[in-house]
Amino acid sequence: MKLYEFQGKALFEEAGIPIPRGALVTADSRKDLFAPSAVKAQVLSGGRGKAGGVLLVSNMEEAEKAADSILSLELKGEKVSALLVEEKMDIRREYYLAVTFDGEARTPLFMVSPSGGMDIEAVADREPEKILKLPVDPLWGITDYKIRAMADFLGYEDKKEFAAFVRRIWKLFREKDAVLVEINPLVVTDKGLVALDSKIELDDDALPRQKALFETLGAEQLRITGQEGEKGGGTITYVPLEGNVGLISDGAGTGMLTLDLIRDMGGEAADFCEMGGLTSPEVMYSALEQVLEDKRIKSLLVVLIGGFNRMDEMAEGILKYFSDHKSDLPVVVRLCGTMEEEGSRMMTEAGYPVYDDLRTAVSDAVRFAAEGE
Amino acid sequence: MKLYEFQGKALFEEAGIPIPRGALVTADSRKDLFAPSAVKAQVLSGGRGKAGGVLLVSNMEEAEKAADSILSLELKGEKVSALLVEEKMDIRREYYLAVTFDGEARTPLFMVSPSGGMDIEAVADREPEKILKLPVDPLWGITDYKIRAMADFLGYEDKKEFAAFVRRIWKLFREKDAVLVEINPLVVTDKGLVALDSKIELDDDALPRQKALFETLGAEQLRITGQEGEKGGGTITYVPLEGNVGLISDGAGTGMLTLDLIRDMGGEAADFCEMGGLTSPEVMYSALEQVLEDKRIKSLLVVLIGGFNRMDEMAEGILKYFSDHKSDLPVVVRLCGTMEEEGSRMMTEAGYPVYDDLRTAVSDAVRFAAEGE
Amino acid sequence: MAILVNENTRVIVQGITGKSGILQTKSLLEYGTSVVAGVTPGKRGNSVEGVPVFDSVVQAMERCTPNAAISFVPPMFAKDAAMEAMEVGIELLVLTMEGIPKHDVLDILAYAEGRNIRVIGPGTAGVISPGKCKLGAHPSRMFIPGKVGVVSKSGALSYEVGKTLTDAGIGQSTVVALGGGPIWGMNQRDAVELFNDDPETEIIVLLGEIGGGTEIAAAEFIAKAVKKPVVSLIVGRSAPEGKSLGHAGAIIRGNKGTAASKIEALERAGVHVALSPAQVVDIIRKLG
Amino acid sequence: MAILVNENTRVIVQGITGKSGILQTKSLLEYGTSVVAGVTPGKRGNSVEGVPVFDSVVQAMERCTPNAAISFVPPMFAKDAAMEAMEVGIELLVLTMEGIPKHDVLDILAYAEGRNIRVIGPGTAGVISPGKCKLGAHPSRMFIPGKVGVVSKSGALSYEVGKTLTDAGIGQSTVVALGGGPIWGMNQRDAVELFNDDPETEIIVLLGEIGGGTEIAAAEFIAKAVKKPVVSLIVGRSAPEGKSLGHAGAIIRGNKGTAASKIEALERAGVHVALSPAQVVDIIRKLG
Repeated sequence: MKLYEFQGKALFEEAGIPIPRGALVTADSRKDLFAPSAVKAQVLSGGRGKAGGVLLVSNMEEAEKAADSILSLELKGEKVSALLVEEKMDIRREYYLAVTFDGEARTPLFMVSPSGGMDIEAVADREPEKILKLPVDPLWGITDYKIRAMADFLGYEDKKEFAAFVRRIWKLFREKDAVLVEINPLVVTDKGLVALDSKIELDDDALPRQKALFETLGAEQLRITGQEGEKGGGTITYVPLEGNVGLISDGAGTGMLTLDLIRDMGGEAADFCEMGGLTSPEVMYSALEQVLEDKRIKSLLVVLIGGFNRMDEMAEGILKYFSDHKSDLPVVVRLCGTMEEEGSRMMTEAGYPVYDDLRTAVSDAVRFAAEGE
Repeated sequence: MKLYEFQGKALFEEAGIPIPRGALVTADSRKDLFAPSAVKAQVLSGGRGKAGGVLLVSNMEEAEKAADSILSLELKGEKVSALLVEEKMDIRREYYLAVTFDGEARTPLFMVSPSGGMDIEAVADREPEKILKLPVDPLWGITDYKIRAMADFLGYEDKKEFAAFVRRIWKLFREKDAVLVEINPLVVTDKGLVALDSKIELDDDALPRQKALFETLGAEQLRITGQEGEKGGGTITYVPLEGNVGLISDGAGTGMLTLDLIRDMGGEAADFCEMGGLTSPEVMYSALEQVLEDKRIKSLLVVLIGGFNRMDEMAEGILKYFSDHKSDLPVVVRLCGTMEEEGSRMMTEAGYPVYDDLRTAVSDAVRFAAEGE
Repeated sequence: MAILVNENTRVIVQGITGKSGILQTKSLLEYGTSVVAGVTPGKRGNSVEGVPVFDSVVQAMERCTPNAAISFVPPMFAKDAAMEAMEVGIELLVLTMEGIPKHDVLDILAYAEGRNIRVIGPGTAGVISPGKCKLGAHPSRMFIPGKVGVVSKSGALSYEVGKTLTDAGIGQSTVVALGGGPIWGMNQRDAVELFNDDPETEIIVLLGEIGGGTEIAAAEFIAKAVKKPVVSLIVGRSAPEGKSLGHAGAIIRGNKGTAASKIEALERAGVHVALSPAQVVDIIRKLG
Repeated sequence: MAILVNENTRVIVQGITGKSGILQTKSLLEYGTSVVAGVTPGKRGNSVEGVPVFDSVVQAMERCTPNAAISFVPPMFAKDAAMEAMEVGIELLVLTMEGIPKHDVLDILAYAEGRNIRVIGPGTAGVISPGKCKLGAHPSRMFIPGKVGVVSKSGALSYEVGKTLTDAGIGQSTVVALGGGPIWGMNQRDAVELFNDDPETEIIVLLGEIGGGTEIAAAEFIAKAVKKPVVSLIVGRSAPEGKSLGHAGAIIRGNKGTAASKIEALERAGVHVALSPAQVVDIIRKLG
């Protein structure tokens, strides 16, 4: 679950991490607007600054105008419905600080850079030496010597303050089951370090043990911005593409292989849709609903190879869908693996041919799609 | 630092560990005495129950009498100056639960027994199968499966309550730098688990980072009981013995070796006194003060073999002491190791012979002592 | 020999009394895997398909001395169960579940690291040494004993290639699926190293996909240390840039992790790169 | 060869700019120990007795590739410094300081456990392989090269016996002091095992004391696995029961940990038990 800036900052405040004094303003309630201030669009996507989503104002008149302007924006498809209005800070330097994890190295990872306030991916590309990456043993926790290395890298003098700051970030990262806590910029003011921005993403897989937190944040997102944060964690991945062969697979690896084979055979997939590891008739049904919403599709290719996944359940989902939604679309189902006899029998009895060889299935699906155009 | 029961219970309460409702009563202030209740002597030693240090009372009259009686006790040399008065509990079962560390296994250790309320060392001796010992990885923390194993061993039904209880004990153990948290008995009542007793010892080595806690507890001990808890952590170990050879060494190993050699040569040490690893002239001076308080001593044997320890500093301490305290006592100093030339020179110039061979030194010290009788 | 699992593997099933646990235990036993014990807290004394059930891995260890574990424990309890197996001395852990909280996965892998404990997954289809031991969800008919070692991040892709090899009469020493999650234990390089040291494996098949850099790391290791022929298939060549295709690792960032960059690194390391499972078969036939 | 330290040991001194750090660095260098770097946060660019000082072990590792560390870091910072050395890949850690908080010691040892990192101490005098490398506080003149391996919990006792051997012309392969704290890393059994595997060591001297059970564990190991002659001296025979004599381990509980019970176990294991350092010499002379 991605959090809005104001939500991240509320978590910061609770954790003792300094933030600017601020207030939330919505289209319905502007009573807390103040000036001079920074007026900031609350959206989940990045790059709002360049798109006019952050304005500095000196008086209330400017503040009202800024609020009007930003509340009318749509940033990368997100309508702005809330603003965070914050005191202006006397900024001396801007750092970047984040903690996330490095999946390939299998470890939590701190990243700091003295080039804060900028697009950090651009810094990573062009000046990688300006980013210090420090893995952390999750059981041991962040060590003093790594904190010192970060402070030295940034050139920040007050080591004690910096250490306390970093330890609080680490604690928040662990205790709230965050997968990302990013502060860009982390600013140096005359009063010390202040988190001027906040980008937090929580681990959806941790929902069961963070229920209260997720519910509170989710309800807040709905109430204030009219939309919830993006959620991962669902089993179905759906990515719309440009072609006319509707594709569903029960694994990302075979899905990508099929995508390649479709193109190799002169076709184009209309989508990439995979259902994840352990699925069910209901998931199969939902996948079909999702994929077949796309009316450009001229043939449907379902590629199944069951391990934990049961082919009888997949057949059940497919047959249920097509009994609920009559369709003339050519349907190519490659079905093998766990409970394949039962699955094949069900499909065949219902009049759907079943393929065992992937190449033949792809070839037929591509041909049917071409014929349908 | 050993804590009194009432202090341990205050830490329990802060940590969310259930304790009986209670009040502290001193000789000066009995206003909080109540009945029916259990009136309990606050002492650092064990075995107070058998010695009349715990009395159950039904009414205020009995309570006053019990207070009089217990406040007049001296238990294993400790004068009772404070009482913990607690509500009587409806006890169904008595368990033993402790967490400490096993130095040889290099790991924290939980111990539970269904035979609570008794002398646990006797249980360990006679029915070791009635104690379950579970080591804990300190970086990982106490695991659910070990908590389940404990609950199963005790036969306690409410696993959730038990798990929360144990996790709080573990957290207290870690966060307060305890070396022992012991509850004997941990009682099962109709309201669930209650810590009926508390025995906590904090790590004196952790004082610098637990300063506020140590100061608060120390001041409380002084104010209420008139004495502070026992403290380890000092560098000097002093154990009075029965003989007439005063012994000081700069290491426990050589100290014990010398003790053996003294007896092998027909003498008896008056004490065992060792100064620990890295010492100083001041520590040497204090050790002499401590040892030479014993007027039975007929000769003094100082056994030094310096590694981290500097022999010039040891000589400085010895000479300073004997310049402040004139004495006719035969003094045998075995001095070798780091800075031995300088140390020897200082001693010799001041008229003290210096030994290099331990056996000769012991032999002379034993002979001088015998001659002095 | 084979790698990771063989005829001497003694398996404990964690979470044996759940729906997946029962179903998969049946499938493992049917394959001939030596499932010696199962664990579900509170279910001691029961049995599943004839396998004795214990309350804890400690109890199971005392009586049945397993040396590998496969876990079907629900995600929120997976970390504790993994620690239980690791502390008791289990040296191979197959974590089948998806959805384990990330911090729990990080903790499990941090503990395993450096202790010689191999963790496969989470979110893995597991590992099979055909004819000897199956410790995963592999459909049996798709695998036959032989001399080709296969490693794949994706489980389904490992079945697909296994099936194609088997249909062509080419047997496998061991087929390992590493799991598709954003954090996982054993990686391609580790598996290639094991295959390289396994006398029974003559040809190594490395299945990869777009995103991340683990195939590049494997290529570097192959260039340096592997003498056996390696055949590789990288899927996702036709994937759109910057989109996640299911596996969280499969996001193209700049030039990093594209199929093209991986294929180039592999070819530079002397690896035979195929464009489809059928081509994998063709190359192996030529090599053989 | 010798054990733990030899001519190939490259030492980093942690806490090098403190009083003990400076003094001991001088002493190590005088002995000929290869001290390649020192660390004190914030002191990068300085040098101590010609040894370059760095802010962190990482920096020192990059430039000087040490493989062993001796720490004089103050107790409250000792845990962090130990982790720094261990994470960077140092495989032998000598913790000289007393007074490290117990939970910190437990954490250090839990991390080292199973990672092949040897921790000696805390509260140890360290280790010396005479003529090759000194990584501790040993007075040099008390040790000469030879074939007797000595292990002791107490530092001073290891000097005492080293001195007695040296005065008698008997040299040592390595002399290890384990530290007298209530929790410590390497124990007698570990050291005996290393001596047993060391071709340069022909006789093992095991110095023990009352309290605890580590000498018993060593005796069991000796009975099972050690072919070389072992000579033992257990001090504290004349200690009063139930009193702590400095080393926290040295408390007699029931029959456990008495000198008599240890001597009995050692004799049963075929160990030659001496009653004084002089007798150790006598026995070794007879053996030689």
